[in-house]
Amino acid sequence: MEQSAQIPLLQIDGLSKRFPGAIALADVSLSIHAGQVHGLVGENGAGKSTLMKVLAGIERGDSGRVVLSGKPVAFENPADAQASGIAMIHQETNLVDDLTVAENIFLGREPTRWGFVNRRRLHEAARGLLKQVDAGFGPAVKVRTLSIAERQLVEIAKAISFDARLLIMDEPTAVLTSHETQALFELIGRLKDRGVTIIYISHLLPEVLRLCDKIIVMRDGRVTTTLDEKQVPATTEQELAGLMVGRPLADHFPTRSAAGQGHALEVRDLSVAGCVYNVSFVVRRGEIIGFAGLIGAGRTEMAEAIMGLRQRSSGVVMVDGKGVDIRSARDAVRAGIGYLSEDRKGTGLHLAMSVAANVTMLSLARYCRPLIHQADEDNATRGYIDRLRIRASGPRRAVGTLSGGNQQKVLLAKWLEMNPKILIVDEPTRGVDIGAKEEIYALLRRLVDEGMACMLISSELNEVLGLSHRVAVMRQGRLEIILNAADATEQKVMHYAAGVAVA
Amino acid sequence: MNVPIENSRRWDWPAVVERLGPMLALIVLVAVTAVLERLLKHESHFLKAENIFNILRQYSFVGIVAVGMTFVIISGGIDLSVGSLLACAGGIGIWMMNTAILATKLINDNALARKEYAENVAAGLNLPLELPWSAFRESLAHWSITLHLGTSEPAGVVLAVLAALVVATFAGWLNGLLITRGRVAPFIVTLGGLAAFRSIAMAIADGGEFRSASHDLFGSFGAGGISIPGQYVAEGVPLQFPNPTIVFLVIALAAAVLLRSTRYGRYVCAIGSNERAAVYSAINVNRIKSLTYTLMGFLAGIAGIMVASRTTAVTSSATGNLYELDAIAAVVIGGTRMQGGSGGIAGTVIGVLILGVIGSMLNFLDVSTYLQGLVKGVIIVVAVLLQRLGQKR
Amino acid sequence: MNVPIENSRRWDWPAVVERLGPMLALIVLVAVTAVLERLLKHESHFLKAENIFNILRQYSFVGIVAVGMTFVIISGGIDLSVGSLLACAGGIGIWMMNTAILATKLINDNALARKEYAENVAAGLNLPLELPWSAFRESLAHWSITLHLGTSEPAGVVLAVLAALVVATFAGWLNGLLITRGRVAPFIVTLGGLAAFRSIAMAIADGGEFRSASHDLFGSFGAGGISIPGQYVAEGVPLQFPNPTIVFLVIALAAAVLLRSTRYGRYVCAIGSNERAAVYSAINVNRIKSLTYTLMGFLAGIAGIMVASRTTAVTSSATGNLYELDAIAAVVIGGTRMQGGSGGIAGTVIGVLILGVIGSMLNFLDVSTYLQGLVKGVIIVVAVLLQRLGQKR
Amino acid sequence: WPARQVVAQAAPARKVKIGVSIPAADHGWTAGIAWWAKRAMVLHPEVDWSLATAQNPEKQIADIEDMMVKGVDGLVILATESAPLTPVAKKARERGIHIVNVDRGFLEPVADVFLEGDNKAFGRKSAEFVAKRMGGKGSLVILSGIPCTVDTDRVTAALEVFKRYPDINILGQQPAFWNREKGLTVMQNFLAQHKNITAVWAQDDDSLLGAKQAIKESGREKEMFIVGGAGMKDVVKMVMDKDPMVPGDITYPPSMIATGVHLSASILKDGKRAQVQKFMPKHLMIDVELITPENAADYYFPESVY
Ligand SMILES: Nc1ncnc2c1ncn2[C@@H]1O[C@H](COP(=O)(O)OP(=O)(O)OP(=O)(O)O)[C@@H](O)[C@H]1O
Ligand SMILES: Nc1ncnc2c1ncn2[C@@H]1O[C@H](COP(=O)(O)OP(=O)(O)OP(=O)(O)O)[C@@H](O)[C@H]1O
Ligand SMILES: [Mg+2]
Ligand SMILES: [Mg+2]
Repeated sequence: MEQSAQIPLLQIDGLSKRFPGAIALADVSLSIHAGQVHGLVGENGAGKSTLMKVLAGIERGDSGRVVLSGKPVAFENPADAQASGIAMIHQETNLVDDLTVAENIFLGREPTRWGFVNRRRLHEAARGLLKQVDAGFGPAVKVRTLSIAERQLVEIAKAISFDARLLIMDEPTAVLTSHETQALFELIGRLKDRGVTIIYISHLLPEVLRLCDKIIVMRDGRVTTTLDEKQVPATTEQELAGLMVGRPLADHFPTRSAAGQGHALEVRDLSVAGCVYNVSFVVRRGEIIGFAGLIGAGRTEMAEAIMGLRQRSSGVVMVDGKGVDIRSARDAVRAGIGYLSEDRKGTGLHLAMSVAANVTMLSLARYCRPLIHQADEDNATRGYIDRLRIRASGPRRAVGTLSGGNQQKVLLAKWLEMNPKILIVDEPTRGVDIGAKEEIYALLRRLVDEGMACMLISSELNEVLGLSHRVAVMRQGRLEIILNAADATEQKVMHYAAGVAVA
Repeated sequence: MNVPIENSRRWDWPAVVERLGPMLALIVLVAVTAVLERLLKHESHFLKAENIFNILRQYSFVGIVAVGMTFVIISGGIDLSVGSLLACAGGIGIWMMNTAILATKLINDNALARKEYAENVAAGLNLPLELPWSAFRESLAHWSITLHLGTSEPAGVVLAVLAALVVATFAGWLNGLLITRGRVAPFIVTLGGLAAFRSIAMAIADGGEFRSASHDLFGSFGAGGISIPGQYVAEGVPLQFPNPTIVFLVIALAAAVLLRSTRYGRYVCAIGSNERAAVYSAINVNRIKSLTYTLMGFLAGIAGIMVASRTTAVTSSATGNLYELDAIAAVVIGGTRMQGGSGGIAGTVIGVLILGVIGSMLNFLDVSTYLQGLVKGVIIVVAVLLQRLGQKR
Repeated sequence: MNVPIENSRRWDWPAVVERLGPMLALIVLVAVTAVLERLLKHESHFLKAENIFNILRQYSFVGIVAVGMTFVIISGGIDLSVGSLLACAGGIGIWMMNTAILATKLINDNALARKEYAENVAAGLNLPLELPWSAFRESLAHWSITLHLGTSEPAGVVLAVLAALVVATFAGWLNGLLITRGRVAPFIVTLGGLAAFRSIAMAIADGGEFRSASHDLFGSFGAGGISIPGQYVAEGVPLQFPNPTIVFLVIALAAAVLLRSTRYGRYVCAIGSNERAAVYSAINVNRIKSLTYTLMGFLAGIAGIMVASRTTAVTSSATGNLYELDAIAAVVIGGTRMQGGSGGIAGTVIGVLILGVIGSMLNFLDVSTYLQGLVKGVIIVVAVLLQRLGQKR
Repeated sequence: WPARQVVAQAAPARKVKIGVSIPAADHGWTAGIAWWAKRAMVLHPEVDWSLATAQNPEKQIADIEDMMVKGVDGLVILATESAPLTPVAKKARERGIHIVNVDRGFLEPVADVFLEGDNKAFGRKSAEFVAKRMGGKGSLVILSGIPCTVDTDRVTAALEVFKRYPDINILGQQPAFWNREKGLTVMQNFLAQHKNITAVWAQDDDSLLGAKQAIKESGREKEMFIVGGAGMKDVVKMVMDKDPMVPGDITYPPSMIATGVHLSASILKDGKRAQVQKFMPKHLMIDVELITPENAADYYFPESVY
């Protein structure tokens, strides 16, 4: 592996990419060495995904050249990239809802016998891969019924099924809990031993520092710093964050003030057929209650049930002590409950519509007098663009053209704009860079201090632990326990989440 | 950092082409037609104000329908029933008007028939009782007299308009109901409507025509217009800007505002671009959707009564045939996405004009009867093709 | 951990209802018709094998088209041009056949005309030369003689089939090309086709009909069938299981396999359900799509030549009118999702049968001419409505 | 025909069944057909009628097959198109079903009675009327109908006539689809194109009404006259009232279907089919007649839909 590390597997020279309304890549040059794990970090909108999309043959660079093991290449389409051994896990899961997990994994490469798809072999192969990523569902399941995290696992299984020599992972762990993340890291280890080269994009810096041999830092479409094997171990999270954002960062969990009194939200005996069983809890005003659990713990279903987005088989929801009959998201919003869903692409945003339109989607009435006053809309939106550091040329930009993390910020802005009494956030900081995370945490904190109640569903355990007054742990649709922040430790939570008896 | 982006925004070619595409197509088409007429027929009547106004009048009706269709398609749906509905509404409008205007005659006729029948019975021969007008219609006539509604011609006309609008709006609402509450694909629901509404019209008219009992007043609007001072098409006949076109343009204007700067319009786009997200955003998807189909119905009603006024008659079997296809074509030619989510009224208006020009072109260039379909089809596809190729992928 | 989930999937009622819905609708419809016929008309012809076979024969043609339409719709598209294409292909098939069979006659006729003309010229009067057959057709005739292709009747029939299939397949490929490379909405492209293909047929036939020069042989297939031993519909007339139905069922079977267990089939679903994902998976989306429209064209060609054989003629203006709507209705009634992504051939076959039963029902219950549209529309919507309501949201 | 004898004896046992199969109403005239057919049917309550309309030949074949299944004794058929309907008619005849064929003949002599309106004569006569009225010179526009065999027959016949008048200049020919709206549109375009038009050959009365309105609106009533066809009651009325723009009309009476229905009924109803048929001509040609102010009254049926 040593000598192979000498000649770069992949060489990028002066690559530039400009989109209508944005410059994604400005003269990027870097080299990727075989058999190593390269971390790629940078603020939201720095150009990471775009760079990788160019390598995967999805976008074409405007100028510059890509050299793959000595030969210059210009991929016209994903097929070319795959042919030359490059596979990519996309930031946004891109699966076919109407096909099964197995069919998705091998889409385009189905094993056939006499021209017919050989289902048996298809499923066997898929099952093997699913085991490797330690997924809790079978290959015959329709993807439509999977949760976001589960879809992510399918994406990973799919990516490794190519056994490519260069494997690109764009924020694979954003929605995974530490449990699956662990499995993924082991997998990456095995791949690395097989000499597979890996580019690993993530906003979870501890992961990056732990996992990567080299770290490439991007800003505003440029590569600003490259840390090599020797420098990486010597770098701290703080320093790396500094390199990314270009300014020093404080410890990013603001101190929590005592929760207020009075029940903002009370849930009794909530059940959803097949997903959630008899969950009961209360959220006090000015309190953040975190929900931890493994994938498929049923947290999203629970939230959706509260919002009236899923049929409840039992349970009552009470706001400010009064029972409310919530049959649809409208009822919930009318009752002052907001829900930031975990699937920004599927259920969160209108990608084809402008940032402003998305932000004011819930509060549009406020901008009508009687016609929509677009100037006001834009101003309000600009407020969020600045506050949350959303990288968008303006309020009228189509959300679909924003980078993943920036889309997530727009989604958050949309629900803050509603200013709810109770805010349920499902994976709120998914794909958001630490700089902005800081802002978001501070913001949530401030709102809570002003009396809002918040349910924080997150697969990022330290986020849950860092912010919540209390931590509820769910397992297989049941609420196992609610711990106070004081005695909620990582191990404890993980034990309950995994259902192992506490030592 | 923002500065270059703001700059590069100005050079957003695809968007530019997308916006201007239909306009360009229209201009090219007009130019080509005018030139060809000159070359082939050594004449130039095509560009005469008279002809332009003719085209405008002829396609205002499709235009009004197309405006409604724009909302439907943006919301992610489709409505195939508009042509039939238009005929049904217009027909029923005339039917009501006639019932009112002819009330007395109609009652007398039936009275006579009964008298005759009674005499026959008395005379011992039992021919069946054949009423010249159905009993239901007779009772309506009685009503319209007792309620003093429109036995006079003007009132009758008002009645016609009301009837047409009520019928059409209700039908549209019904479509909406089946699509939202019934969760049946819009294509199927409105395909059913396509068959059903015309069938109702034919059943009422016995397959024949609805003829206005009030030619002059009722007909005056659809055929009339605002005279352009000093311009004449023939001695004593002033050049007129057509009333239907005025209605069309007013509706289009209102619709544009509705679509771009009201909550309703915004929600229509939201539903069309991502329905699930709309549900999660607490939008009352069902209400917006049924509103959209109801609006479509209402506009079909307006078009219907105006067509009726234009021709002072509605042919239950033929009037409005294939309007749905013309309307949809206009919308898509105008740059609205067939899958919904984005689109605009301005484009639709241009799309309508393009269809109008094609229609008149076929005539002015004496395209042979059998080849007209070919030419029309090709031009429509090419018109859209040019727009697409204009944008790079 | 995944036990509850696997459970929650095994009892996936919506899916079950979705699968069985159309079947139920069909059964209900047949039962209701049979009962009503008994009650209202004190007869029971509807369930006679003869009638069942009639329905099967009559709707096999729509059926074949609907099979292709299933692929098109699942891929997220639509094809409005099939009805016209069917007429165009069938017509050209007959035209080619006649050219071949009548080759000698045709050449002689033209020769005579020329002779006459020459004489006229000689005699100093210059009437224009009017050929009974176009020169192009004449040269084709010459070819078919020199190449010995089908001056005999059987060979002529073969030629007809080939011609129809080639024409239709090419047309379908063209649709596909415009939709993929041209990036024009399928609705528009095929709307253009709807107008263009029929227009071509009419131009060739001068608005009239294409009549087979070979009644017995050419007609025997479409009208014939496999006799059921010992069963007679009238003395000397055996009960026959229709040939077209056999073709339809064979095609449907093949299509079902193609859709469910070949890569092509999987890719069609993938594209219809999430095109971007398909692209990322290195699927050649354009190729799959144009394949789909080409297949659609090919099947329209088969339907076309079979209709031609069934009627030994094709009416350029009427044959195949509204087939596109029937086919689409059948597909959606069969439970295929209009937005694409999922659906099945079995459902489509049932959908076709439902349409067939409705059609024949209207006749057997003597539904009044003008109300037939209403009844048909309502039944179609209700048939789908029942399925939907069966599933809880 | 042994099969026939069987039916003939079987007939009196039950009510006679007769099926009537006609084209669907897609313009005024076909609507008139349906109206007249129904009118005629109600006059024979002793017959068990069934009526079906078809928008294309395939549908009509289906209708006729259904009627055969119902075991009709007779059929009255106005074919949407000749050739496609011939095989099924043949099948019916083989089953010994009595066939009255109205207006559009089959390719083979399978009908027991064939009652036809003469489309060629329609075109010829109306064209001659127009040409004479034009005094053999001037400029003319032609409104054709729904493109189909009927239209082709009429137009070709008419064109042959006009060809014989070198001083008649045909300005243009466009399809008006036997439809009022289309007539209006097409005529407007012609008016915009041509400064003086002597006559309009509109072929159909629906088209005529549309064209007439267009001319009125352009204020050029005095310039030209129109001749339509088929004898719609309103148009007949105009002729009757000596409307200067509508000097005449030509019949193509949809009532011919009624004649067919009566024939069929009277032949079949009392089981004497074989005998009655003996005295029945196999081919009846309904002449198309010119309607002029003089004879208009005879062709005016105010209560008809057409
Ligand atoms: N399709 C597009 N059209 C226009 N602009 C785009 C498009 N895709 C990306 N951009 C712009 O390119 C820039 C880089 O986007 P990219 O997705 O590469 O950022 P990123 O580093 O992946 O950010 P994140 O960490 O949030 O994923 C952003 O400013 C984005 O707005
Ligand atoms: N529509 C559905 N039909 C059947 N099962 C479903 C459906 N939606 C979700 N599930 C299953 O319910 C379980 C709970 O999913 P959910 O997303 O709520 O888990 P979670 O705790 O939110 O995990 P995550 O970290 O992915 O959000 C998952 O296993 C998912 O597969
Ligand atoms: Mg990214
Ligand atoms: Mg979740």
